[in-house]
Amino acid sequence: MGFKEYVARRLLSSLVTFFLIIVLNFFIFRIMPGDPTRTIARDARLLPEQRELLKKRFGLDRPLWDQFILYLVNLFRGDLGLSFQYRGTPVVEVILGRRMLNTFLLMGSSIAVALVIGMTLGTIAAWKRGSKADIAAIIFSLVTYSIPTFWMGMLLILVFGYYLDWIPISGTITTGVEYQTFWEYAADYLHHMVGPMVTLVISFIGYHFLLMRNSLLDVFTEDYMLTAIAKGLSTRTILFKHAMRNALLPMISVMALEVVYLFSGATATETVFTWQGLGLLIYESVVKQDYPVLQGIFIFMALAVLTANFVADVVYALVDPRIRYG
Amino acid sequence: MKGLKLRLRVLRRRVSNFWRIYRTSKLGLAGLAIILGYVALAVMAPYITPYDPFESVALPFEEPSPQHPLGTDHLGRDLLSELIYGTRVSLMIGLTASFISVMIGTTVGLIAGFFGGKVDTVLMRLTDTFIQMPQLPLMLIFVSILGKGILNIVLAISVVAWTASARIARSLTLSLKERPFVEAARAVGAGSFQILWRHIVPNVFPVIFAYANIAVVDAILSESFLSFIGFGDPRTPSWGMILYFASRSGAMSNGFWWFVIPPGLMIMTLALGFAITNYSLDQVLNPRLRRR
Amino acid sequence: MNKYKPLFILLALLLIIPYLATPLKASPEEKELKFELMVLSWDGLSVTAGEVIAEQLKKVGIKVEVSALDDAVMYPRIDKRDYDAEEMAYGVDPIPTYFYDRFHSSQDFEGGNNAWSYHNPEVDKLLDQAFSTGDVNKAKELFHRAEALIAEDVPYIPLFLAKDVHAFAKGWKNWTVMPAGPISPYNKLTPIYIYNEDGKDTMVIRYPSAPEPLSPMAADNGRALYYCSLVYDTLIAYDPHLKPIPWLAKSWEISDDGKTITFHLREGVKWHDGKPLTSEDVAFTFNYIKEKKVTGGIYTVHLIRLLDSVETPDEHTVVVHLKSPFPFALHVFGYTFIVPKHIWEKIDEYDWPASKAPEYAVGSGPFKFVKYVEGEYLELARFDDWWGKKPNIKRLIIKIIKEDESTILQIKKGEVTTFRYGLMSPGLIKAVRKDPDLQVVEAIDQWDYLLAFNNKRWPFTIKEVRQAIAYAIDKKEIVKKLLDVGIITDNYVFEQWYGDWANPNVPKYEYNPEKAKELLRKAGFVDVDGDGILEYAPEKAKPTTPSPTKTQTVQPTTQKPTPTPTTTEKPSGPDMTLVAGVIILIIIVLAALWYLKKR
Amino acid sequence: MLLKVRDLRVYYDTVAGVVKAVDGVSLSVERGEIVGLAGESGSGKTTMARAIMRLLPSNARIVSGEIVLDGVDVLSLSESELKDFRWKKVSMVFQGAMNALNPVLRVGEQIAEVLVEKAGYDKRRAWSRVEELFKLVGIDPSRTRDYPHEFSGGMRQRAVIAMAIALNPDLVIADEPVTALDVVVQSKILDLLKRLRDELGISVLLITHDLSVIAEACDRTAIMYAGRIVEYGSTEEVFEEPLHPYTRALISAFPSITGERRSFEPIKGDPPNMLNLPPGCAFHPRCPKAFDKCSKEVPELKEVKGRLVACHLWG
Repeated sequence: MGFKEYVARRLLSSLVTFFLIIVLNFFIFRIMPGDPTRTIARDARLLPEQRELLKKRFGLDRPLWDQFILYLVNLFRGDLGLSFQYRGTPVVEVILGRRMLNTFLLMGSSIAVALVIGMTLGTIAAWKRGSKADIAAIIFSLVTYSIPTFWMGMLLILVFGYYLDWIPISGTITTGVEYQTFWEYAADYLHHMVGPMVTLVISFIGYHFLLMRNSLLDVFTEDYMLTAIAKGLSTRTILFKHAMRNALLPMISVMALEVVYLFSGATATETVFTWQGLGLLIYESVVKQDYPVLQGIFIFMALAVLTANFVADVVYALVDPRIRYG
Repeated sequence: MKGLKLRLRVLRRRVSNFWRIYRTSKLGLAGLAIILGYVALAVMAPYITPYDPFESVALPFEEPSPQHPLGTDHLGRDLLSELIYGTRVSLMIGLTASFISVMIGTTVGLIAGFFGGKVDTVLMRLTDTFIQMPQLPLMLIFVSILGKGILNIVLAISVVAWTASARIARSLTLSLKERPFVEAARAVGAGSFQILWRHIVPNVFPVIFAYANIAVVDAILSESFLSFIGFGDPRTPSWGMILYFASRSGAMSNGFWWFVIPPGLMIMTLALGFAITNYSLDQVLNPRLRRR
Repeated sequence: MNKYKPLFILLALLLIIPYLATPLKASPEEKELKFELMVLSWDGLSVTAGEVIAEQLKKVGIKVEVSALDDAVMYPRIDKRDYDAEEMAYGVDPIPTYFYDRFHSSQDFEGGNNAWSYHNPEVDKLLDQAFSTGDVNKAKELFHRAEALIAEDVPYIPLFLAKDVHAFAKGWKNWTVMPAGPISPYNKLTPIYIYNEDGKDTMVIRYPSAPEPLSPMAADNGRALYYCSLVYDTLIAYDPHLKPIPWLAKSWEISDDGKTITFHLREGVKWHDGKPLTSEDVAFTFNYIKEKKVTGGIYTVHLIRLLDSVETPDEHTVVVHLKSPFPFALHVFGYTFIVPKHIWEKIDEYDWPASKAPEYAVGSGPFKFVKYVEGEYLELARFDDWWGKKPNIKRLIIKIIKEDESTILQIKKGEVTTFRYGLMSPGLIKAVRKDPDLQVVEAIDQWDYLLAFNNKRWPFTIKEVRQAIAYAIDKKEIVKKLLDVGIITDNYVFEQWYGDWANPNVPKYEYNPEKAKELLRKAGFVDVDGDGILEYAPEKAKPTTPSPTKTQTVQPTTQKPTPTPTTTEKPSGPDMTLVAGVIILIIIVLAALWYLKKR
Repeated sequence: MLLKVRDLRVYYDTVAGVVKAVDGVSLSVERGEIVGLAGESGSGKTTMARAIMRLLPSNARIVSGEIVLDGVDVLSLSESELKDFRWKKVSMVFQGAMNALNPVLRVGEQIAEVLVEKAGYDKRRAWSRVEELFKLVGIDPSRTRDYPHEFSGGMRQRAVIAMAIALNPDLVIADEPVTALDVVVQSKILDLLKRLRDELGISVLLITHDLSVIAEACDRTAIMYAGRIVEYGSTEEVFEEPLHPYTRALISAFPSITGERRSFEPIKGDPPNMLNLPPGCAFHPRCPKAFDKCSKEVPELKEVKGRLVACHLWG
């Protein structure tokens, strides 16, 4: 089987999975009990005719089978229905607007920073295995892994947001400011991002560190590493040419996994900092039982998972010569 | 009787073997000590708590004093007592949720690995998709479907977190399937179920349970967050719930550090205990790492 | 290695035992006087009050199991009348239309507001009459008679009206306090008169979540309605005592039969886009609501029901014809957001998305829509061509901050002026009250907390039980425990809101536990097994007329560490955690050993 | 004399206790000679090889002894001197050539990098040298840009040998070079080693548990048991007339490489527990000829009939 065929097969299986998820997604949210009109308009006094019109507006008046067909047809037209909590706003608009961007920027930069720091620390620790620095780094990373993220965020807000007044307490931008230039806007935005980003970086670092360290230690036990040392190569060559390339292979799937976070947001951090991203949207939709939005996010997440997986598979096949025909 | 004696002897040897290796890991000992400390705290809770954590014993929001070392909460309940009782809830949820998730995962992994073929493909496709889904949003969605409350939190955590153990169980099963003793059993004519039950299950579970430690960490942290954002049961004081109340009652604006800091530290330390143990077990049990 | 399988199974079984051993609900003893009390988990007042009630009722021998539930669980149970008792807040409007919704038997359908299944033909008759007359005085009299009957029946126990506690940042002055507080959809005065001593001209109001839907026809929550009250005008407004005052309409007349209302509009009123506002716009608004059966707004449900036709004899006169008289018709039509015909003619779906706001959000109110930064803030600017007194502030920003804590920190820093909803948590109230950097405003809120019974379910089918509970509850203690954030009320129509609509002579149930016990004994409840909880045993209750000494031993046993009864989810007793914890530890260790052995 | 090891002791600290993997070994290798080092697994052969290259794992310590290679005192080299020493003076063909090559790097690259980094070749010359080396060990030179997984087992082993001789070292340590290969490939590889010895004049220390390999390729043979050398002499003599009972047992436990059927009997008893060696001669519990002294005194390595033997039988 050639490379192209391999890619095609992976693509096909991703599509099949996606279809399964779409079906699952529809029915999971129909299990929900209760009259949806009560969640759409929170008024018990609604007249029957008002109720009927509401149902019609949200497509809930048809039989389940019809609803399913409609859902599929609309899905392929990129229509995910209307949000309950933001009455009349299409779900796609709710998800893909500013919130997506906020999450993207926050998660993207936090993950990138955490990856760089975590991997560098991990490499150093693995190379100096057993040293004091290594043990200190391990303990540090285990501690960061164990801190409840939301709690850390609360403390950061209190100390750095209120007492020291270094970071803004909530939001992504200062309210009601007219920005003269784009750079002013960007600076304000980044200033607001500091708090949530620090929280996220700290919560991610430990994981990346341990992963990189373990991955490298695994590689170090391989015979070819002994060969490389026996060959009297420089430490740099050994570490970066021989060890890193092999250790990075398992990191590819980790990175693929983290791409998904770009579409799910960080609920804990976003809630605490009122960072209007997808994580906060999920929380609010759960609280307000906004099923159309939850459905939409579910689909986006699944799509992200499958795409990331697919890309990871392809990258893997390109980077690792052994599994091209896997 | 004789068989039992023999078994006990073997067991003792294994325990001492394991212990000899494990005790060389100072970190591992520390982790174990933390966990045991918390278990002791949970067990002793009724005897060491100064007050009934469910009843208001003073005015709300009292500052720390000799009577109430950590002050009182919004209902005038003794916070120290609540914190100690919270150990039970958090520990219980952590252990139960990870236990259930590991059970589900192992079952799926065993079936997929052992029967292979279409079953394997379908189950693993499912697992692979779920394993990459961000867990917290999924849990939130599940809680929204199941309703709130401690029991549903446990369920949501278990339902979401089973994938990792499914993966491990599957790969273990696959390698065990090729082992000589399984082939021997097959040759003798043992049925699939018998092989699965007698030869594979006993070998898969131990490893899986060693892995369960990290599942406990995740479960504890997830529970605390879900409770914190108000999906818990207000009448069951877990640490996350205490933080929820703290946040609801303006503990930070009031400067009630005793309402905010201790529960967070408790969560962190307990999670750390399991995380350290997991790490050390990994070091001790992973022969690849030990070799160097 | 399969030699150890039995051991393994044994361990697994051991692990299950603690779960099986947890006492599930004790076998339901029909006769015991106990019930489940649902409280709303995220509402601190509801939970706290529930706890206190449980303690108080325990003292008279009634066992209360408090379950704190989320609204997603609680509301459907209430809708289906599948509950024993519940305690939480219900909302009230400036007009007491809820009086009909809560007590008329026709409202006892699934989801109806007569959640307690209260049926009293006499009350039904009085309510029917009161709500179909145009004569306000007659309506009031009927109200009084109905309320007296209801208070005698005690379908639920009114506990207290929450206080609306608002904190303002330093330097802000001159807000208007009225029922529902300084920042509410009924309060059009605060944003006009408020000013800052230091010359700040931007007021920032915090919302806990987005103000959507922005459409005045779809606005169905307090946040959206408040926004609409700023951008859109209504024909009338409310003064601090909730009396109607002229607004867009400078005067009005109601015909004697109560079926025609004539509004005389102010002249020279302009829309935000500069076009003049005429009676056409008002007529269009009413007809649009009726045709589209819109669900937003405050009284639209009544408007759709009542509206027969609208006439516009001239540009500044609107004549509304009703299908039937209604004592609050003025409010229904007067407090409806008026929208511009020239824009809404083109709008088909009245619940348009926020992205359409720049084109659609045109009103005639004192503030105009500037922009909405999704999820961040909504900016309004003073409308300088407004017909009334120019507001002191130039800009009004609605900022979204999820956490209460963050909000208070930002008010302290002066970044935020105040918030939309009054504080609901005693802790936060305590925090703002004692903070010298904040100015605290306390008013009566629109939330009335009540202890409701499912009148169809035993023991609440017995009137004496309901009355006994009313006597056994010490509302003063509840409010004290709530750090004084409630105003005790005994009325079903609140005097604090509605003045003389309330009956000043309703039967009151002063705290009297002895009387409660007496009533319960009369109803046939006596403590048979001596556990402090009464059982239904009419044959034992009757013969011994002097109250049995057992009722004296009802004193709660506080020395036992047993917590108050709770739901089954709570792990009870030390052994469960112990056994499970230890076993799981053992399993982990064993697992490691097995693993090791394999190497 | 090229390599001289004197009284080398290497101990491992493990959680279970101290393992005396190499316990007083002396060994010498002449230029242009192939010396075999044989023994059961766990007898300390690999530790010996690693010690010569100073490649011991972190929990190993060299307790005593001296290793001199071409006049260089190996044990006193600093880290940077070691880098220079390795591969130029002594190179290694690792056990299981399958894993000795980095799977994500091209085979040629793995040889070329040594040339570039250690012999100062520029890239192009290095690659053409790699092609030469491929020719020398008998691989199609056009395959230098393949990945390891594209090679067969024999080819990989040849590539590893090519890598080992890239810098013309004085000594090549071959640790089980042919183990996982089939017999035909085995003898081809052994022939290659012999040919390289003849053509390039390098010495080879060939470590194996397979006596037939030794018989086929080695000039002299050392037999190790439990961290000690028990017999050392010319291959012919050792095979012809094994003096140590262990050597004898070892030889009779192996079918002859020539296919001649011999009495085939495995060595009785279990291999020694390295954590807890028996006192005296470590072999005595399994030795058919053991007597009192064997369990009390450790036999010295003494010259008997022109070779070295450590056995009380010859005391």
